[in-house]
Formats: sequence, C-alpha cells, structure tokens
Amino acid sequence: MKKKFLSLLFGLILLPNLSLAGEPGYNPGDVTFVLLSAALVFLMTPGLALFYGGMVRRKNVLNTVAMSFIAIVVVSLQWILIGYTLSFGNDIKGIIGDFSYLGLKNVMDLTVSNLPGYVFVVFQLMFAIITAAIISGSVVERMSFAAWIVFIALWTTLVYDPLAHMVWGGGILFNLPALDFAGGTVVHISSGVSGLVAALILGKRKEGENAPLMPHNLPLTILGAGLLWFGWFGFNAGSALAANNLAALAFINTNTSAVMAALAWALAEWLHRRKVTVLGIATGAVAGLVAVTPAAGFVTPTSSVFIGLVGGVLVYIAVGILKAKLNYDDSLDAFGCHGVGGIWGAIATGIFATKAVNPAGADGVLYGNFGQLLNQLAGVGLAIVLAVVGTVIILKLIGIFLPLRVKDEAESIGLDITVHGEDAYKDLIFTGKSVPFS
Amino acid sequence: MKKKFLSLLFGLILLPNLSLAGEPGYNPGDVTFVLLSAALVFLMTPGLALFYGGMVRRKNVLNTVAMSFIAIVVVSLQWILIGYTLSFGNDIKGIIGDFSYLGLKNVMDLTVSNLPGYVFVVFQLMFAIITAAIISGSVVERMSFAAWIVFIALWTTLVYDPLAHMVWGGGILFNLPALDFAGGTVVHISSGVSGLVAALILGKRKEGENAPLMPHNLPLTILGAGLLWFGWFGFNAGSALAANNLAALAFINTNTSAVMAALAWALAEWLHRRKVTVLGIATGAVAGLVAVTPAAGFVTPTSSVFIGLVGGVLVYIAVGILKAKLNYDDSLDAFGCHGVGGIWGAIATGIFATKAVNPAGADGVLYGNFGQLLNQLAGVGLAIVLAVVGTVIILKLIGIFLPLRVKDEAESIGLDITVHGEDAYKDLIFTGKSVPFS
Amino acid sequence: MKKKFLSLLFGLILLPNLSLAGEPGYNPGDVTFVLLSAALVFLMTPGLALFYGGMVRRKNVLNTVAMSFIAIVVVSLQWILIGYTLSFGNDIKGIIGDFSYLGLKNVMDLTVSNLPGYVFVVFQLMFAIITAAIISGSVVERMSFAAWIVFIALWTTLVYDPLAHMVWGGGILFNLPALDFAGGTVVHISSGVSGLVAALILGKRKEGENAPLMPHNLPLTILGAGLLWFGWFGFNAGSALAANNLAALAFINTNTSAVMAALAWALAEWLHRRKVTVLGIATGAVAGLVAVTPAAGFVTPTSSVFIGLVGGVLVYIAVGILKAKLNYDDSLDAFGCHGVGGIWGAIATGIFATKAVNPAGADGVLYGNFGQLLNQLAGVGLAIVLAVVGTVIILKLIGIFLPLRVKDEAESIGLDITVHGEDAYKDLIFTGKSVPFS
Amino acid sequence: MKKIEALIRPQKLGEVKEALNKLGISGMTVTEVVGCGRQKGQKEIYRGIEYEINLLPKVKIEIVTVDEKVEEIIKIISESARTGAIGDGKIFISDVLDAVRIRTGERGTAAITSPKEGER
Amino acid sequence: MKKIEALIRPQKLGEVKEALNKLGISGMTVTEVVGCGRQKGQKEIYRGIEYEINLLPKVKIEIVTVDEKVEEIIKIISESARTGAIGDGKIFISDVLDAVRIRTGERGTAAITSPKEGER
Amino acid sequence: MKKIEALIRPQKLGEVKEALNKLGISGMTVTEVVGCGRQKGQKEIYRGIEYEINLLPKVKIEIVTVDEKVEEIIKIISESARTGAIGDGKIFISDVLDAVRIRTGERGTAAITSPKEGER
Ligand SMILES: Nc1ncnc2c1ncn2[C@@H]1O[C@H](COP(=O)(O)OP(=O)(O)O)[C@@H](O)[C@H]1O
Ligand SMILES: Nc1ncnc2c1ncn2[C@@H]1O[C@H](COP(=O)(O)OP(=O)(O)O)[C@@H](O)[C@H]1O
Ligand SMILES: Nc1ncnc2c1ncn2[C@@H]1O[C@H](COP(=O)(O)OP(=O)(O)O)[C@@H](O)[C@H]1O
Repeated sequence: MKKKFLSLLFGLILLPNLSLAGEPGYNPGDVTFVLLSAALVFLMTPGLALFYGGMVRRKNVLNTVAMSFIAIVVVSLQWILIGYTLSFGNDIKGIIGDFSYLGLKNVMDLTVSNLPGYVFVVFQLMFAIITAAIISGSVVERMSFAAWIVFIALWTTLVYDPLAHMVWGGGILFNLPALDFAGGTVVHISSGVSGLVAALILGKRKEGENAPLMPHNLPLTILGAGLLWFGWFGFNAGSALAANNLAALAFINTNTSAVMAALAWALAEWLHRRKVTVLGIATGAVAGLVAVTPAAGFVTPTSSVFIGLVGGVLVYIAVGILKAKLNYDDSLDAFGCHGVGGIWGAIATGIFATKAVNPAGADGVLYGNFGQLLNQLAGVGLAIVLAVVGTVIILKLIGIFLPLRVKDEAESIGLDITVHGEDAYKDLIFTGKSVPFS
Repeated sequence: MKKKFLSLLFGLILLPNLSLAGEPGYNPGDVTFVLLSAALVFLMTPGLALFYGGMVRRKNVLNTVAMSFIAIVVVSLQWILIGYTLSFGNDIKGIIGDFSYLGLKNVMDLTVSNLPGYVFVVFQLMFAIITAAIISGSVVERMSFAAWIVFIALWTTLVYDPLAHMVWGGGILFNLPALDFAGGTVVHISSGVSGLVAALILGKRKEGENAPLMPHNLPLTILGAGLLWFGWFGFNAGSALAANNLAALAFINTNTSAVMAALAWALAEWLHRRKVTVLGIATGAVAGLVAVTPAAGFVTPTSSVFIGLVGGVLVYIAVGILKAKLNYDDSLDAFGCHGVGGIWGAIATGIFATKAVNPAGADGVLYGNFGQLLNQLAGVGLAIVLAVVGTVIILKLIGIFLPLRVKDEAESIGLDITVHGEDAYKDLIFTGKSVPFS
Repeated sequence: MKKKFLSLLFGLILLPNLSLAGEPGYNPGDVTFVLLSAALVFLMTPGLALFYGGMVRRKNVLNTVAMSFIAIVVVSLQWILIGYTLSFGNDIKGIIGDFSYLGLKNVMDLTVSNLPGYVFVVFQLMFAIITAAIISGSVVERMSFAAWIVFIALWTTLVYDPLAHMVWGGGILFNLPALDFAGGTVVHISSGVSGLVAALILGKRKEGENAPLMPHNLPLTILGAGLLWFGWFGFNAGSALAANNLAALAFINTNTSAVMAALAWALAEWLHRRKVTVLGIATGAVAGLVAVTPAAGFVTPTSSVFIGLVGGVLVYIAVGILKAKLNYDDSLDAFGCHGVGGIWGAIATGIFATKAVNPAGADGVLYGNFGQLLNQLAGVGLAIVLAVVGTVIILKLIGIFLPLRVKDEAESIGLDITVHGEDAYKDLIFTGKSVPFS
Repeated sequence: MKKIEALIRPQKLGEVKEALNKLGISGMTVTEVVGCGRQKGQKEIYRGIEYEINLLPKVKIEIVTVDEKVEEIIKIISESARTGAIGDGKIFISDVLDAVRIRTGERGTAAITSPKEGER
Repeated sequence: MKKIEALIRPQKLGEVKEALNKLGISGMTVTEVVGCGRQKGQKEIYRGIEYEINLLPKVKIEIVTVDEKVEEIIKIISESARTGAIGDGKIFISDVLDAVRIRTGERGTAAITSPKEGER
Repeated sequence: MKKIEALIRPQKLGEVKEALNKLGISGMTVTEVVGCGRQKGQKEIYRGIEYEINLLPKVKIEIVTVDEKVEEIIKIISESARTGAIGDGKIFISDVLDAVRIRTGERGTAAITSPKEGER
C-alpha cells in the first residue's frame, strides 16, 4: 500500500533513467555526481566569504561577507536570465552564445554531456558565482556596495560569459584548443586580473600607514579555507561531468597540487621569515588549488606535484614580495592567488598535459607538443585582455553614475556600520533603543 | 591477490545492485543521491544551531546551540523507536501509521520508492530533526532546557509524525492531494506555528526594554546560513528520491527562490531603512528556501522567481513590521520565517504547480485548476490546527511537572552559565581552580 | 552543435562506464558514492582542527589548527609516495605491502573493489590524514611544530601503514579475521594510544596549576563537531565502498551510536555534576561515532544503540574521572575519546557482529561465536603494541635531533605568536609597522 | 572635578544607564572587566571536571563630573545597580585635576558640561 | 607624577601613537571601551527594526608621566585625535602618587622614565 | 584609601592572584589591555610581510585598599609578576577619596573591607 502511495507522489521514481521530458539514457550516478558537485561548488562561495571575512579588519567583516553573498544573488539571477545562454547558447562567431536558452527556455528538454540540462545549468552557475565573488578580494574595505552590485552584474555579462563561451561553450579558444579543465582561465585568470585592475582604479586603502591592515579573525579564515578545499573537489572532479576514472584523477590531482603548494609556501616562508604561518599553509593550498584547476583532468599526479610546488612559490613571490615592491593594494590578494596561480596553471597545462590520461585532452610540451603551450598562452592573453578592457570600461562607466569608493569617513569608521548598519560582534556591553516603524 | 582479500572483506561489492537481503534492482546512483542528500540535510541542523547561536546574546549562545544538538539526539532516538513507523507505517484512518516498523523492525527487507529501506529512514529522519530544531528559534534565551527536551520528544510524536503521515505517508492530505514536495507544510508550517504558540505561552524575554536583544556574532550566523543553503539542496533535490531531471529542477528552483527572496528583502530594507544588511540577505535567502520547499518539484524556474520574490517580501513584513506591532517575542523569528514562508509556499504551490514539469504533481490555479489551491489551503489549515492544539496541550502538560522558563535571575545572568555551566568565549583572563571528583 | 563541442572537450562522457584505461564495468553510482565520501572524510580534518582549536586557550588556537592542516600536507605527500603501496601493495608476510604502487605507479589501470584505483587511493588517503591529525589532540599547547611534522611523517609510515595493511590490505589481522569496518582499530586505537604515549613522553602543560586549561571558543568547537559528524557519514557509510543497503545500514548505525553516546554522556554528567553541557553532548557524540566505526557495517541498529550507550559512558569515565586520577595531560582527550572509544568499538564488534546483516562479516559472541571476540582482542592488542612501540621509538629518535617541546617561555606567551608569528584574533586596537623585505 | 568609577553586574548596565540619562547625565565611559571579591566564583564544567572560576564578568562605568553632582550620581547608580546579593559591586570616587574636550580644546568644567545649544 | 587619560576615536589610535612616539613618549596603556556623551548614537538595523546604539566604540589611552610633560602630551593628543566632529573625546588629568617598575623595583619618576642606555 | 593599578604580563595573572589571595586580598578588578613601553614589539607575519606589533597584550589589575596595606600589596605583586625581562610592567598608586559598597550602601573603608562573618 505504502509503496503505491509513494510512487504516486514521487512519480518518476519507478521509471529510473527516464527524464521528465522523456529524454532517456543518462546515468543516475553521473547525475548525482554533478548535482552534488554543484552543491559543493556552491558552498565554496560562503567559504570564500569567511576566508575573506577573517582577513579584513573587524569593522569590515560583514561588508566583505556581503560582497560574496550578494554575488550569489546577482549572478544567479543574471545566469538564468541571460548568462547561461550567452555562455552556452549556439556559437556566434566564436565569441558568444546566442539567445536559444534565454530565460532558460528549452533547457527542460536539453541534454548536455549526457546530463539533464538543468544539471549542467546549475553546475555552471556555481562557477559564475564564485568567479565574481573572488574579485571582491581585491577591493574590500573600500569599494561602494552599490557600485559592487552593478559591477558584478555587468562584469559577469561582459567578461565572464564571453570567456566561458570561448573556452567551454564552443568558441575560439575551445576550437584552438586552449585547454581549461575546470576554469583556470575562465574563473581564476579572469577574476584575478580584473581584481588587480579594480584595485588600481579604486586606489589604496587609506589606513595602511599608521596601522597594519591585518586579519582580525584567522580561525574564520581557516574555516573558509577548509570549505574551499572541500568544495574544490566538486569544482575539479565534478568538471569531468561524469563519475569515472577521469573524475578520480582530477580529484587526486587537486589534492596533490594543494598540498605541494602549501608545502612550497611553508618552505618559502621558513627561508624568508623563519616562521611557518597557518595562514601561509592555507594560502599556499589555495594557490595550489588554483594552479591545478585547468590541468586537473589532463595531467598525471606526478605532474601535479610540480604544478603545486611551482604554483606555491610563484604565488608567494607575487603576494609576499612583488606586491610590496609594486605598491598596489590588492587587499586580499585576489590577483596574487588567482591571477598569478591561474596564469601558471594555464601554462603548466600546456607543459604537462598528456593524452595518456585523457585522450580528449592534448599533449603538452613534455610530451612533445610545443604548440599546446602556444595555445595556452593565447588563452591566457585573450583572458587578460578581456579582463583588463572589460573591467576598465565597466568601472569607468559606473564611475559616471556612482562613486566607486565609500567616503573616507566611512572607510575610517568601518563599512559594516556605515554601509550596512550592522556590527559583527557584540560583547557584554551594548545598550540602545529601537526606533519604531515609521 | 589483493582484490581477493578486499572482496572477502567488503563482501557485497562484487555483487553490485544486490541488496543485503537479496532485494534487487535499486540503482546505486539513486542510493548515493539520497544517502548523501541525507548527510547534507543532517548538516543543516548544526548549521541552524550556528545560525541561531550567532543571533542571540553572548551569554546564551551555547544554550541556543544545545537546543538544536539535543534535538538531533532526542529525535533520532524517537525516530528509530516509533517515529518512523508512526509516519510511514501502514495507514490507519488517514491519520497515522501503524506499528509495522516499530523499532525499525522489517526495515531491512523493505524497499521504499525503489530505495533500500534504511536509506529512506535516514533521509526522513533528518527532516524530523531539523523540524524540531527550528522551533527553538522562537523560545531561545528563556526556555528551560529540561522542558525543551520533553517538549520535542512529545511534539515530534504528537504533531510531526501524524502530519508527516497525513502528507507523505498515505494519509488524508496525501490523498487529497495537498502537494508538499519537500516539507513546506510538514516541516516549516508545523514548526513555525508551533514556535509562535510556544513563544506566546512562555511570554517575552525580560530584558528587551533596557537593552536591544541583538546578535552577538553575525559571522557565525552567516556561516550557519551558508550551511543551511548548502544542505537545502539535499533537502529539496533529494526529495525527488532519485537522481533525475526532477531532482535537477528542484535544485535550480531552490536556488532561484532563495536568491529572489534575498533580493526582495534587500529591496524592502533599502526602501524601509535605507540600508541593505547582510543578515537581511541571509534571512531573505532562508525565507526563499522555505517558500520554495513545497513547490520545488512541481513548478518551473520562472514560477520560483515569483515564489521567492513574494516570499521575501511577506517574511520581511512579518518579521520587520508585524512582529513589532503585534508585540510578541518570537526570539529569532521561527514563525516569521518558517511559518509565514511555509504558508506562502503551500499556497504558491497551489497557484504555480504544473504537470508539465512533474506529471506526478498537479496543475495549480495558473494552469486552470482552482481546486488545487483549496487542497493546499486545507493542508495549511490542518497543519496549523494540529500545531496549535498539539503545542498548547503539550506545553500545558509539561507545565504541570516542570517550569517552562528558567528563573529570572538565570535569564539575566545568561543561560550558558546557569543552565550548562559553560562560558562560550574565554579571553586572556580567567583563573580558577578545579574541584576534585567526589 | 554544442553537444559536439562538449563531447570533444570532455571526451569520455559519451562513453559512460568506460574508464580512461579501457577498464570497464564499474558503476558511476558507486564511484560517485566513494569519491564524494572521500570529500566528506577530507572535511573531517578541517573540522577536527576547529573542534580542537576551540578547546585550547586563545593563545594556542592557530598552532592547534596548524597541526591538523600540516597533517593534510605531510600525509598526502607520504601517501602518494609510499603510504598507499605500503598499506595496499601486495602482501609481504602479513605485515606490510610491497612497492607495487610506489609513487602511485600502476594505479591508473588498477581496479579495487570494483572501483577505479584512484578512487580507492583518495578515499583511503583521507583516513590516513585524519588519523595523524587526531593524535595532535594529546600534545597541543606544548609540542614543537618541527618535531610534530617529523613525527607524523614517520608515524604514518611506521605505525599507520603497517596497521592498515594488516587490517585491510590482506595482512594477518585481515586473515584472522579481526573485523574493522571503517577504522576503529586502524584509525582510532592507533591514534588514541599513540596520543597518550606522546603526552606522557612530552609531560604536562606548565600552566595547569594557577589557571584552568579551558576552551576559549566553544562555538568553534561545536562547529567542528558538526563537521566531524557530517563527514563521519562518508567515513563509515563510504567504507561499504558501494552505494547499497550495507552503506545505508552503516549510515544509520553511525547516527544511532552517536546520539546514544551523547545521551549517555548527558546522563552521566547530570548524575555527576547536575549539569548537561553542550561540549559534553558534542564529546559524547564523537565517542559514539568512534565506538561504532569498526562495527558500522556488521551490526544491527539495535546493537548500535548499546554500542553507543556503553561507549558514551566509558569515554565519560576515562575523560572525566580516570584522567584526573591518573594525572596525565592528554590535552584534548585523543586517548580518552579515540583510544578508549576505539577499544570498546573493537570489542563490541566481536560481541554484536552478525552475518545476518553482512554475510561478508562474522558472527559475534551474541550470535554464538565467542572466537570472534578473541580475534578482536588480538587486533586491539596488536594495534596497542604497535602504537606504543612505534611512538616511543619515533619520539626518542626525534628527541635526539630536535627538542620535542617548545621552550617554557614560548608555552607561557603562547604558541601562535612564538611559533607561527600570528595572532588569531585582533580587536580594534593594534598598531605596528611592516618590515620591508630584506 | 571628580571621577566616579562604578563596578556593576553586566546585566544591570541598561538600567543604570537609563537612570543616569533621566538625571541628565549622558557622558560616561564603559569597560568590560572581570572582578573578584566576596562573591562566590561561578561553577563551570569542562569534560566532567568542575572548575570554580572566580574572576567574574563585571562592567566598569567611569563618569567624570563636577563635585556637586557626585552624591546624586552615587545614589542613582547604587539604586539602579542593586540586587541585594553579594557581588553587586563598588563605587570609587577620586579626584580629577583637569579635563579637556578634544574637539574644542575647552578645559576644566567646560569640557565636561554641555555647551549652550547654540554652540552645537 | 600625573596620569593622562584620553578617550579617543578608535580609528585615531594609530595617528595619536605615532605623534606621541615622535615626542619620545613610548610608555602607554590602551584599552577598548565604549562611551557616550553628546555624540549621536549609531544606527543599527536588525531584521527590519532600527536601533539607536548609543554606547560607541572608543579607545582609552593612559599615560603616566612627569608633571612637566603633561601640557605637551595633552597638546599632541588633542591635535592628532581631532576631527572637529562631536565625539572626538576627552582627556582627563589626575594625580599619581607613586610608580613602580616591576622588573627593577625602581620607584617614582625613575620607574617611568627611560634609564640610561647602558643599563639596558 | 589608595588605588593600586598594576600592569602585568597576561600569563602572570594566575600567579599574582594566587599570591594576593594568600595575603588575604581578594577584592580586585581585572581588565585586558594592550601596552607599550620599552619592550620590543612582537613580530607578526601576514602573507610574507613582517610586521612589528608594538602594542602588546597586558593585564591591568586594580585594587582599592586601605593605606596600610599598600606597600605589602606592591611587594607581593612585584614578586609574583617579575620575570626579569623588559616588559614586566608597572604599578601605579593613586588616591581614592571614597568608596561605596552598592549592596549595602556602606561608605569609606567599610566598603572595601570584609564585614564580620555574621553579617554575611
Ligand atoms: N578592593 C577592591 N578593589 C577593586 N575592585 C574591587 C574591590 N573589591 C571589589 N571590587 C570589585 O567589585 C566587585 C564586587 O565585589 P564583591 O566583594 O564580590 O561584592 P560586594 O561588593 O557585593 O561585597 C568585584 O567583582 C570587583 O570587580
Ligand atoms: N563625563 C564623562 N565622563 C567620562 N567619560 C566621558 C564623559 N564625557 C564624555 N566621555 C567620553 O568621551 C567620549 C566623547 O564624548 P562626546 O560628548 O560624545 O563628544 P565630545 O567630547 O566631542 O563633546 C564619550 O564617548 C565618552 O567615552
Ligand atoms: N608611562 C606609562 N604610562 C602608562 N603605562 C605604562 C607606562 N609605561 C609602561 N606602561 C605599561 O607597562 C607595560 C610595560 O612597560 P615596559 O616599558 O615595556 O617594560 P618595563 O616596565 O619592564 O620597563 C607597558 O606595556 C604599558 O602597558
């Protein structure tokens, strides 16, 4: 009896492998894999919010967190309206998708990579969200929240969507091919470079001279790093779009590169400063995760040892040495970690890729194909150009209508109170009264 | 050699798709989907504990967290003893299940919705847990911990189990049918309304007059919101009970409603208070997640845009305006978010549901079937009556044996120290000595 | 068109169930299950880091967290180089694996338990990581970080890998057989006992006399407990290595034992101290999770009720009474929770195991097979001997080259600043200047 | 000019502040402190062990005021902070030689009394 | 010997400290406090309700110094902490009878002034 | 009546408190502060950059006591807080005009000395 009731309710469960629209043949194992990977990638953005939030000063933690959370809101809406179709619609001149899936129309009956269309849509959505959120790392503690909202809406449309199309959606880089397994170019180079450009346009935080701009809550940052690392397994392994050996390979490469980069950072710090910091281990791990992202499904675990090691060192140099020398204020090193790590990853993919692990990939320099490195460099170059030009234009445009920075006084008092009317931590002492609704 | 050893150890792994009891035929992809969704839904309760914990005052954070954790303990035990069989045992007069599965007997050989019985048991358990935990939001900072423990044990048995049976287990609402995809009525209306009743019976917190009752740790709350959102994908998509297009539809609807409600809240706040708060974004998202819960597998993504938008606005009005006017003390808005959001969700399902996306569902008002709205209203009405009557009786009964509230002095000093003998945060300064075991 | 692009990119997705190396036949549902379980088990180590981090004093939280994070780094590297092959290589005299998989060679083409080799490698890796991390609970707030790094590298090689081989990889305990479903002996007894030995060798923390050594941030600990519990579903259910009824059984047993032990702890505390603490509920839950680990796939849910109850009481006695009497300083009770809980779990498996739920298991005492208890005790004995001897030798060896403890002054100022040059929490007030790169 | 330094129970801060405001006293500085005295320590439990923590949370209120208002303020604070149980706290009075209002440079009494409305 | 107690805006601490250092004043103790006075409370929003929080974060700087330096220090603090808006804070001056340097047991002025280079 | 204000290393609080208790001194108020003086700042590292943080964590102990006990208390604190290294801290002594026990309204010395056992 009960079984009958349930089957009435849940309808299709007795017809496994039959999609709603009568689309047959996808495997529930693969659907589960990609759908739950999407959930893991989703969690990366709250994770990033806390990772970033712990690193700013106490007075700005909520504003920092809000930048990531509003990215979830804005990009989700943008994606179902136009983002998905611009990225994965039918190719227009290798640059952008057409409007076949505007407002998600026709997705219901779509099968992508042997998955129900919605599965692919939500998985890709999570990538678009975190890409926008990463940029905030460069501009926190000073950017206007209103300007940020407009910025990410435009940036996702004008920079992310075309790039995703070019690399993954059948555009020019896809056909070259410039390999990018899980988003080294689409996600990390684009966000890191755009972050740097935004940081330069906004200018430095005002308070760096009299007081160091240091993390107020490192356990929060460590928690964020843990959630990022966890989610990254969905990010990279999930990008195999099926639960197979390739996914497992991407998984182990992801972890291997992360730990090697953390090790590299720790060693660099030890040589340079005679201390190994826990933030350093976490930052190194993120650097390694970034570096292996484009390569995860194209290289051997041994290669990912090197990708991580070099990635960790390069990011350390960028963040710990070059930034100070070049004297720009990339608040939380979105460029240092994601830009530099992503560029190295794209190049490394051109060096270490091998068809022996993924026949759908390509051979890299080490396997005798120098041309692949050139393809990768073309991808890097195009991504950088797009990010720089797009970010400059968008910010200049917004600057006409809105101030890009908060007022100096707000920056000095803190953005949590001045922008959001909230105070992150309240101790024993706080008194006040509520203002009646008016 | 090694393979042989391993197969000896792990026994059944060489016989995929064969259950222990020789039950054939379920798909490992679906089993994985529902089992891992159960894990995600489990995580929602610790997430809720932190979401709530950050919003109370510093002196009550551990008590608040303890209320959710003890719900995991009490409801898990109740569920395997009698909860599961009362909810999903063979139907008795449309009201309750019989004792076929008392103490989980016969579950080993059971197949539910093409899944091994234990899979369904644990998945449903996680729903029962979080439902009880949600109620705590209305009563924290003053309810006695002993009374709370007794309350949730009785409430789960007398309110939750019958309601779950009526809606999902083959009872009267199931046959009507009143649609509830993932628990809008069973989980959210029941807990939200019961919370309000409990808050009214307990009375207000004492300290609201001289000091505002404000959050002491918003990053903790934001973290909790992130975990809730993450787990909600398991809650709603997992409720498809199979990894198919319906699950993917529920997933995208879940996210869409969440972001639209967050947007609605942000806009409402902006119009009302000229600020957008990060707690507002998080609260709005929760409102949207609640609202879409009953509808997730019955409506189109376009409909979930509207469900979220309206849900966000309604919850804002309930929490930010009506609560102050009506002057009750629903501490953390369990009623405002879950009660109001859940009622709207149930109604919205009657409006937006369409067989075009789920033939096992029904058509709603927009698709020409006005009757479905009446069915939904019947479900809402029955849930409200059951929650109100059940909660009043249970609390009055407990009140005979136990005080429902902590003493005023304990409330003033804080429940962490007085009830649990614990202090959440210790700084540099604390000295004391241990008392030897006696 | 688009489909063609995508299939070019992702290669194998159109050939489901075909591994990269042409290995056929594994089920994507099982691959998903184990791969995502690996991700869940991974998350347990950051979870443990926070669980532990919240319990130390404010001045040592980052060092405590760093011990777990560096374990991820060191053990991951060790595992891919030699750990996996020592554990799961072809058996040498029942003690250790050979070098067939040195540096992960040959893993690409390997199938283990009907899973792609990499899947099994990463799943097992996560167990090795958390085992090392657990030990840190005994030695935090005083152990030198350099000594810790060397210790875990050697310990994983000399204690963990042989034990994993003996129990799971085809060694003597495997053939006995001493049952250990998910690592009660391999993970918990080994780490708990080694922790105690290390605590005794290091000696007590200096400051216990004038100030109690109490948790500085219990919400952090509670968060960690939530993540541990969540990940433990992957740990125990994932150990079925397939998505089947056995996995579901392990899942429900896991939760049941956790809640019963939490209940047992709460009752013990109430009887002993007249308070129920939230840390007690969390600690009890961990005790129950540990206790059920070896039994999860071999016993009925009813048995896991008893396993949890007794486990909770035993750990309470060990931690709350015996430790004080015996006067050793196992800082965060790695021995009390994991050693005692693990020993009980191994014994309980010998009592409650039944072939009725898992024909690949064995019958225990309750099912007429007294011999199984002896097998289990043999396993416990061997694990204890290996842990004690291994830990003593390794620490004495390291002690020749490095101090095992930090200097007294560093212990007094705090390890975060003195060892890592970091301060976990910064409030409004901090000023200083940066030192230029030199 | 005198400084009044009151150590009170944290949960009484709201009431005390409200009472002072009614008197027209709005300038004050508040600090979280811990204190011990004759009040019994609070019992805390950590994994089965019971501890007696005897530095308990208190709140310190500091008010610098003109000599004439001292007794009045003492009275108000005493009344609004009292519960009658041990641990209600203390008030200490000491001399202040001078005061400066940073914004205006005013010195002495002028620095701590409200200027005429117009000036504001 | 006098104690100078300055209540300033938190964000001004860096500047004030820098200015004092330039004057050769390095000994000071700093506390996080909250204060109220004539400054308007800050507006906070919690789930649609607006609150006016009127104990605002401030920083207290305490410097014990010899009588001769008092005016100079007041001047430096005032200048570096001033923004001109209400809420800039106050400075209070009071008497200190004696000082002890714990490390050496030195008393009086010697306890708070730098010893000759050699001693160090 | 005098106020003794001691700034000590945080890790010494336990010992100092224990020593004072042995002397029969139980009333005190303790505050977390940061301070600087001649002690070198602590080195902190943030993403490869080294910072010198020179406001270091200290603990402030305030004891109001009768004049006769002042020297004894100073001695006890000095002894139990000393490590011999720079940064051990300072003790400042100042006058207190009056004290009030909020619970009973007692004034002056009575407010800070233990009442007879019976009263309790
Ligand atoms: N001699 C003292 N010096 C400084 N502070 C004191 C002194 N005695 C008490 N206090 C402060 O007053 C608080 C209350 O004092 P206590 O003796 O416990 O209660 P009561 O004032 O009711 O007798 C203490 O926690 C401490 O902060
Ligand atoms: N009478 C007082 N006693 C103690 N502290 C005071 C007093 N008046 C003001 N303060 C402190 O000075 C701060 C600034 O004072 P306020 O009146 O707001 O501004 P202003 O000094 O610019 O007139 C307050 O927040 C409080 O900490
Ligand atoms: N002039 C001062 N006024 C107020 N506090 C001071 C003064 N000098 C030192 N302190 C406090 O005493 C602490 C220790 O002083 P420092 O000069 O570093 O060491 P020492 O007392 O051993 O010479 C400082 O951190 C600060 O809190």
